[in-house]
Amino acid sequence: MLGLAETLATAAAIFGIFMSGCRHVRSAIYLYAVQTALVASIAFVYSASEHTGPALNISLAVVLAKAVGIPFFLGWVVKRLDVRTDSGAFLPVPLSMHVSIALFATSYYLASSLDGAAGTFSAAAGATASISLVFTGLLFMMTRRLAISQIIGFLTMENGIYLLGLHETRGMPVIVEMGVLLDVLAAVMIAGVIVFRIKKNFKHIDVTRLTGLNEQ
Amino acid sequence: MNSLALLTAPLLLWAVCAVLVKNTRVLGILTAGWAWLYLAITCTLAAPVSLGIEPQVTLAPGFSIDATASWFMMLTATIAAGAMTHSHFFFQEEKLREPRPKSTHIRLFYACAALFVFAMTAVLLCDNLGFLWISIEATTLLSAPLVYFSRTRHAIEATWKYLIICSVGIAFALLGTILIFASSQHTSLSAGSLSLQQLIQLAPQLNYPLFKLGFIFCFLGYGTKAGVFPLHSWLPDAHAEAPAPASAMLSGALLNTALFAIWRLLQVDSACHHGRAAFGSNLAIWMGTITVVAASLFLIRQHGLKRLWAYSSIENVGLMLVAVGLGSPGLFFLQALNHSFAKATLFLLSGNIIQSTGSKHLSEIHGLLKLSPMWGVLLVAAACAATGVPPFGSFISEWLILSASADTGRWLVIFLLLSGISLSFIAVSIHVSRILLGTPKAPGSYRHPVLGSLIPAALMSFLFILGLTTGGFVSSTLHIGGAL
Amino acid sequence: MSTILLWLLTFSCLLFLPSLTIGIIRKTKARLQNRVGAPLWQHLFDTIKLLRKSETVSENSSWILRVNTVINISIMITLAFLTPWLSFKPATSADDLFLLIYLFAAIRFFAILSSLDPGSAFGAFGASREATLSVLVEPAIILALSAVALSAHTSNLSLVFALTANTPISQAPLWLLAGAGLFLSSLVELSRMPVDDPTTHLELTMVHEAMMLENSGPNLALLEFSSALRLVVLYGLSGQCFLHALHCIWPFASAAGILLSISIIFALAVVTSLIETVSVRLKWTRAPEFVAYGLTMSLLALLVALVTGVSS
Amino acid sequence: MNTCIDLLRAALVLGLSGCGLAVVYGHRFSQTFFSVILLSGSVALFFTALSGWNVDFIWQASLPIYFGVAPLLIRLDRLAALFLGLLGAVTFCAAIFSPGYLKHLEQRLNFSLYWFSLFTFVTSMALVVLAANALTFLVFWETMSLSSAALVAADHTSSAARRSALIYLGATRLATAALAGGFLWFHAHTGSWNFADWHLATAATVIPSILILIGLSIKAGVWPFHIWLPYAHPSAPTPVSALMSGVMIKIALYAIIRLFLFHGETLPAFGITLLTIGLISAFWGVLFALVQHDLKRLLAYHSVENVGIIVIGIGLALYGQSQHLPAVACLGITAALFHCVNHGLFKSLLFFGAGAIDASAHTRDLSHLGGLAKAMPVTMLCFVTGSAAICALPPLNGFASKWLIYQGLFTLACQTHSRLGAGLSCAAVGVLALVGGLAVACFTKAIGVSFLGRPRSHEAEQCSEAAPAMLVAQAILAATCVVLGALAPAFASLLTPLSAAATGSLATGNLITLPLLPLAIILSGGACLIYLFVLGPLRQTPPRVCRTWECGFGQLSPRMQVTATSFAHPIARIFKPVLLYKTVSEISGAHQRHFPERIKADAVMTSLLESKVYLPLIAAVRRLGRQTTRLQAGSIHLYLLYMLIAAVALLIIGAAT
Repeated sequence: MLGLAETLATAAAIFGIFMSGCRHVRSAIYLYAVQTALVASIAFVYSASEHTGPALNISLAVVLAKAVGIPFFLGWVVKRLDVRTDSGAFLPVPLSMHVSIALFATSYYLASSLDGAAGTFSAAAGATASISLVFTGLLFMMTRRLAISQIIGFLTMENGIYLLGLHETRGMPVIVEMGVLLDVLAAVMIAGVIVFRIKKNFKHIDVTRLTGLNEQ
Repeated sequence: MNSLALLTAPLLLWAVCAVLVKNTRVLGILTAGWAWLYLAITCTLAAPVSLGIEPQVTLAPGFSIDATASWFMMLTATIAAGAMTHSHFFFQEEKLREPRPKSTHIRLFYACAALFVFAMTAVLLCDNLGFLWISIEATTLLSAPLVYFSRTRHAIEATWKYLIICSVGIAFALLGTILIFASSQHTSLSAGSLSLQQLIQLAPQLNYPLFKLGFIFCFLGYGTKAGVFPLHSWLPDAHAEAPAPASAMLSGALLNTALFAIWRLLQVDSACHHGRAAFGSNLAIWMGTITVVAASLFLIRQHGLKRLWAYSSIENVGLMLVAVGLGSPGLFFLQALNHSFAKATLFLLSGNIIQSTGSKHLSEIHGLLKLSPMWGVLLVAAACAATGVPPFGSFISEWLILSASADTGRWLVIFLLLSGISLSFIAVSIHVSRILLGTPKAPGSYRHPVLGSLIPAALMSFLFILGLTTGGFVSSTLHIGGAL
Repeated sequence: MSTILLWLLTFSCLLFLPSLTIGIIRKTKARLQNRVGAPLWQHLFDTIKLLRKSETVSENSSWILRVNTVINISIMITLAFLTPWLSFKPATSADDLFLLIYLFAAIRFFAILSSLDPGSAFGAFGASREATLSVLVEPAIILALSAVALSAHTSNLSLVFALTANTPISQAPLWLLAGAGLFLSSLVELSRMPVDDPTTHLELTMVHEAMMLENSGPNLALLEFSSALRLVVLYGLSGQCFLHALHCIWPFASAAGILLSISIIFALAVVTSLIETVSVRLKWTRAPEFVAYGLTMSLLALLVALVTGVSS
Repeated sequence: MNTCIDLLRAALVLGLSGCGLAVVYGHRFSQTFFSVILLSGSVALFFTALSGWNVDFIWQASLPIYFGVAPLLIRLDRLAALFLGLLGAVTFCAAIFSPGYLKHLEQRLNFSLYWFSLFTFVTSMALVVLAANALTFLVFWETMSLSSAALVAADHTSSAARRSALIYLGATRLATAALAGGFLWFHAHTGSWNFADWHLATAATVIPSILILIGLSIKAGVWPFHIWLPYAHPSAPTPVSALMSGVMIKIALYAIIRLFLFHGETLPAFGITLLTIGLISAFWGVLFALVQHDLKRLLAYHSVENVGIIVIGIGLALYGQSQHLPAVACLGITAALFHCVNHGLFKSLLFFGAGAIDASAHTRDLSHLGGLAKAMPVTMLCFVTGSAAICALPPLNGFASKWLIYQGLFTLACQTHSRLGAGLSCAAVGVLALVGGLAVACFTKAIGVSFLGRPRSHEAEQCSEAAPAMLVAQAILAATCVVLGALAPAFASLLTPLSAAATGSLATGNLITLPLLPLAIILSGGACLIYLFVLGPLRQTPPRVCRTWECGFGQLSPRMQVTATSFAHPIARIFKPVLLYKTVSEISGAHQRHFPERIKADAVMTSLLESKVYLPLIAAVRRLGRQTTRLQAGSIHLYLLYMLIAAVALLIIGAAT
């Protein structure tokens, strides 16, 4: 069963890498949804296989909220704002995908060294995948133009962290888990509202052009 | 459970009021009332603890008031009460200007402010790293609408940056929390724990490399929230674009709570070391020092009035972080107390000045001493208090921090701190003298409402009295001698 | 009893020597230039005549004019009593090196003020030059005197210049150098030839004379007398140094000092007239160079004093 | 003892109530009202000093007043009493001077702020003098600095005053930082905040001693830290300049004396350093004073000179102490203390004179003054007295203290076995003589150009004598200068116990052996007699009044008079390498050979220290600031990158440790 969890995690990381190479916003959201679903299914796997894992209902909530609710919401936002593609700001899109692959490799290295430090990882693959997801999310945030992409990047990071939590601790206390989920949801909602505001005031949601506040 | 209800009731009622009451004038007065009531309740609950009558008050499982938290609770409540009272005058004045703020915006502001105070209090109360994380994330989410209040382009930009950068930071903190949780699973408590008390007890058994990793990530996350250089980038934008009462709360209360989180973590870290020079405290001291120096350099070339105070806040955060790193809650609180009051005054006054002169650029404000001497004098006094000049208490708290560093032989830190403090004083005095002195540009259309200076004056006079008595009264109460 | 006698002798020297020395300088100069020259006592006659004349005062001048004169003369007379410019002057506790220097400075202070008083550009330029020269000369004089004082371990000049029985011959260079430094500096201080020409009639180039341009009658008489007195005092001081140099080489009885100390002033007066005959006035911008020679002598004297003094 | 405490309490209460009243009624009550409070406060202070001369009392404030780690600790001993007395005396005269002077500033000053700051300033100065531990000292030191900075900026509509205040604030903050560093170090090493437990300038405490010395030197205006002084003093209203120059910078010197001198062993290097720096200060100050044409700026540079002289005295004392030459140490410290008092008196007198001119002629620029002797004879008399005193002309007080310095140097040269000490002291004698000559040149210039000759401008022509109260203030100070000069031996023997305490030796009796009083009587008596019998009223023929001799060129005009610049030109030319002095002339119609239309000549002087050291330093800091602010470029992607970098850096650090 553990082998299954690691396979799923690696798949999630690979979907993350695909996402970072995705020019279309909508496809990125789909890929995010798939990736989240994979992460959530790992929670299922753990809760099914071990007693220490998160409760089933939590995993269900996570799946519902993250893999279904948020993509729907984002999709709606994208539709309303009528944005289609995000061409990337500092890194051409294909190249950012290659950087993600490089980061995956780095994650593998980091995970194995962490493994030595922590000595708790059943295998390096899960940690690799989760660190890779964090990196990919951060890279996505740093290289994309659109505000909506930054939200997606943030959510990807969040996924990575969640995955790491799953791998490492077999789930946090229930109430903490719920709180985290609630916070993430609220963050996405508020960010969505502000994205609308940006569109209204600036006529675009390109954050590379939001440089009015500086010290020059 | 009763006292928890007592504590949360005014805040929730306040939020409910904001949703229900349509008339913003009435709402403003009501809000101020709730805020003061909240302050009164906080004081009755927290004072016994802070005076050492009771060791701890447990409100709910995982939520309790200990000594340090009790001081910060009262501070937060005071700043909130002051800011909310002032915001009534502020919005009344704001309504005379174009574009007039909509009443729904003001109501949203009040509602979020109530919940924001709630979240900040939660940070101080909780004994659980998970809840700590949740509360801090909540403060970000609830204060974002405050920053966003004026809906101008700059406000939106600032909100976006605030939200995204703090969220990323907080994500790091989550990572750190998970790692700490993992490290606690290597102890006799194999299920792991996030409770601070348990972590401190278990400290010697923790898997230290993992804990250290977690600590670093938490430090990054909460440091972002506190505005530690180079994670501070959101801070000047958010503080400058938020309406004055919100800036006062962000600077006077929120930064303290973020640092408070770091302080909680450091307790665990130093427990791991049995008081030896711990990694965490060294990290905090050095990051604090770097922050002070960087902020003082930022202060040299400033254009915006509120941005100036924002960088000054960063400088003070650096100092507080050093105090935290030195492991002295008394010092940390003393610095926070002085800074919060001074900075709240400065932001509230700056709001008034910006309203009256119609400009937030330093280069366009002149001769304040002629326009309204009262504000001018208050501004100077508050700037002095913020930069550590006697007779204000910040002088003594800064001196205590330096002295504590000297006693541990950190001369490089002292050198850097002294240069940073001096440089920032010089920079601030250059900017303040430009605003204050000289001939005003257009005194004709200038309005300076008397009520606008009520809260700043009250805060400053409190700070002044505090400054004269800091050493004696306050430090004996805070057991600073013992903490050093 | 003998002290009173010595004081009387000093007083009479103070009254008559200045005019006589000026007379000697003028007479020698005239003879060297193949002229007959005025009588030896002409300066005294002039002074008495001026004292009886009426006075012309500039409309711009203030009370400084009078204050300068009276302070100048009273300080100069006091100085003449305090400075051991004659071997036989009885010692007092006020014969202090630094007091003397600053009394000279006081004279200069008021002299400069009084020449600025009438608002005349000539007087003012004289004053400016006087100030410049004094800035340069004051260190030279003080260092020369300190050098000799250092060797005696006291700053009371009467004690320094007291002729003691066995002075080592090794001290001769010190006294010689100090004397030379003092003499060269006095030439500048007194606005004599290489720096200033006391007989010039071109107001633009004058230093000392320009400063007295607006004084007349008794005012002028007192100032002239004061500057003559200054001349003998300074010559007397450098003369004392030479005397001591002589004493180091060839010890003589202190009784001889009375005569020698007066005659050496006359000798220096002759040297002055010689210099004034063979040399021309230096260009103003080169005057500091001449002062530098005086300063060099003083510094050398000090060096000698330090080397010999510290080792002893 | 009790009277002393009562008086001190009265003085402090008066000072604080002055602060309070000024805040509330500053613009309603007249200047005279506040001056009277200041006056009574200063009287109380002065008598505190007098009655405190023979007591040594320590007082610690009771609880809520506490500075965190140390109590408010006050100690009134003889040394403090001396400086307290000086403060009282100068404040007394400033209070008399103020109402008349402030009249011409009525439109420009905010009196609430002015009086508040002034009362704070004076009170905090008194408390700095009394401070017995580092925290008390530092708190009131900061208060003193800030209130004086506020006073410098009092005339805040002028941009020059604002700039001066900022320069001053910057300098003073750096001073505080240096002091703080030194104090912290001492506390870390001795575990005590009390000055009495500290031993500065010993081999074990070189670095903190240097830090403290730097901090105090900045405030005292010692070369090379004197940069703020010529800016701050001219900009402040005159009573403030008098207090700042006369007392405040003395307080920094007082601290040097207190901290460095009153405990046995010291390193000779400190003495040598102070001696050298004092010499450079004296020379540098007077040289720059010479080429100034703003009267108050000129006086400010003279403060640098006089501070240098005092520092020479302190250096002598330190060196004497370290070489076990009690006579030298005794002379040095007496000279330093005496000169502190003297400079306090005559410098405030001179500032009052400059202020009276400013109030009457509305300018301090020497090129617009002239001929004030007729309009302001009393002011002139006082100014001349002050100038004579600062030029150390006997028998005034300046001479007495300078004589002590000379004697100290001379004794050192005679007694020391170190060739360095002997050589340095001889060089010092020469440099001091040079400084004396320059001072004479400078003050004759100042008096000559402002008071003598003919008026150079319409304002100068319209001048009238200052108000009687202003004259009284000046006359008191002038009389004090004369009396203190004539009675110098007695005053010096008053100081002997102090110097004995510092050097640890027995009192050496009378230090000033010169009969200054008889000298003064003889000089003045002789002058009077000569005036009466030769020049004055007893003559039959009154003097004939006519035009100034113009060499037959026709009527002289005021413009033909020598200016301040041209008077100083020959000397400035000699010291060209230090002053970077050059003349700039502008000739229109130069092609017409001998008949140009208009010639304009001016002298330009740049301060080497300012242009080569301080400005580049400030520029470097500003550049650093600009580079730092570039970080805040506004791009959120960049900010995220910073976070990533910070994360990576912290992880690396975490892995490394």
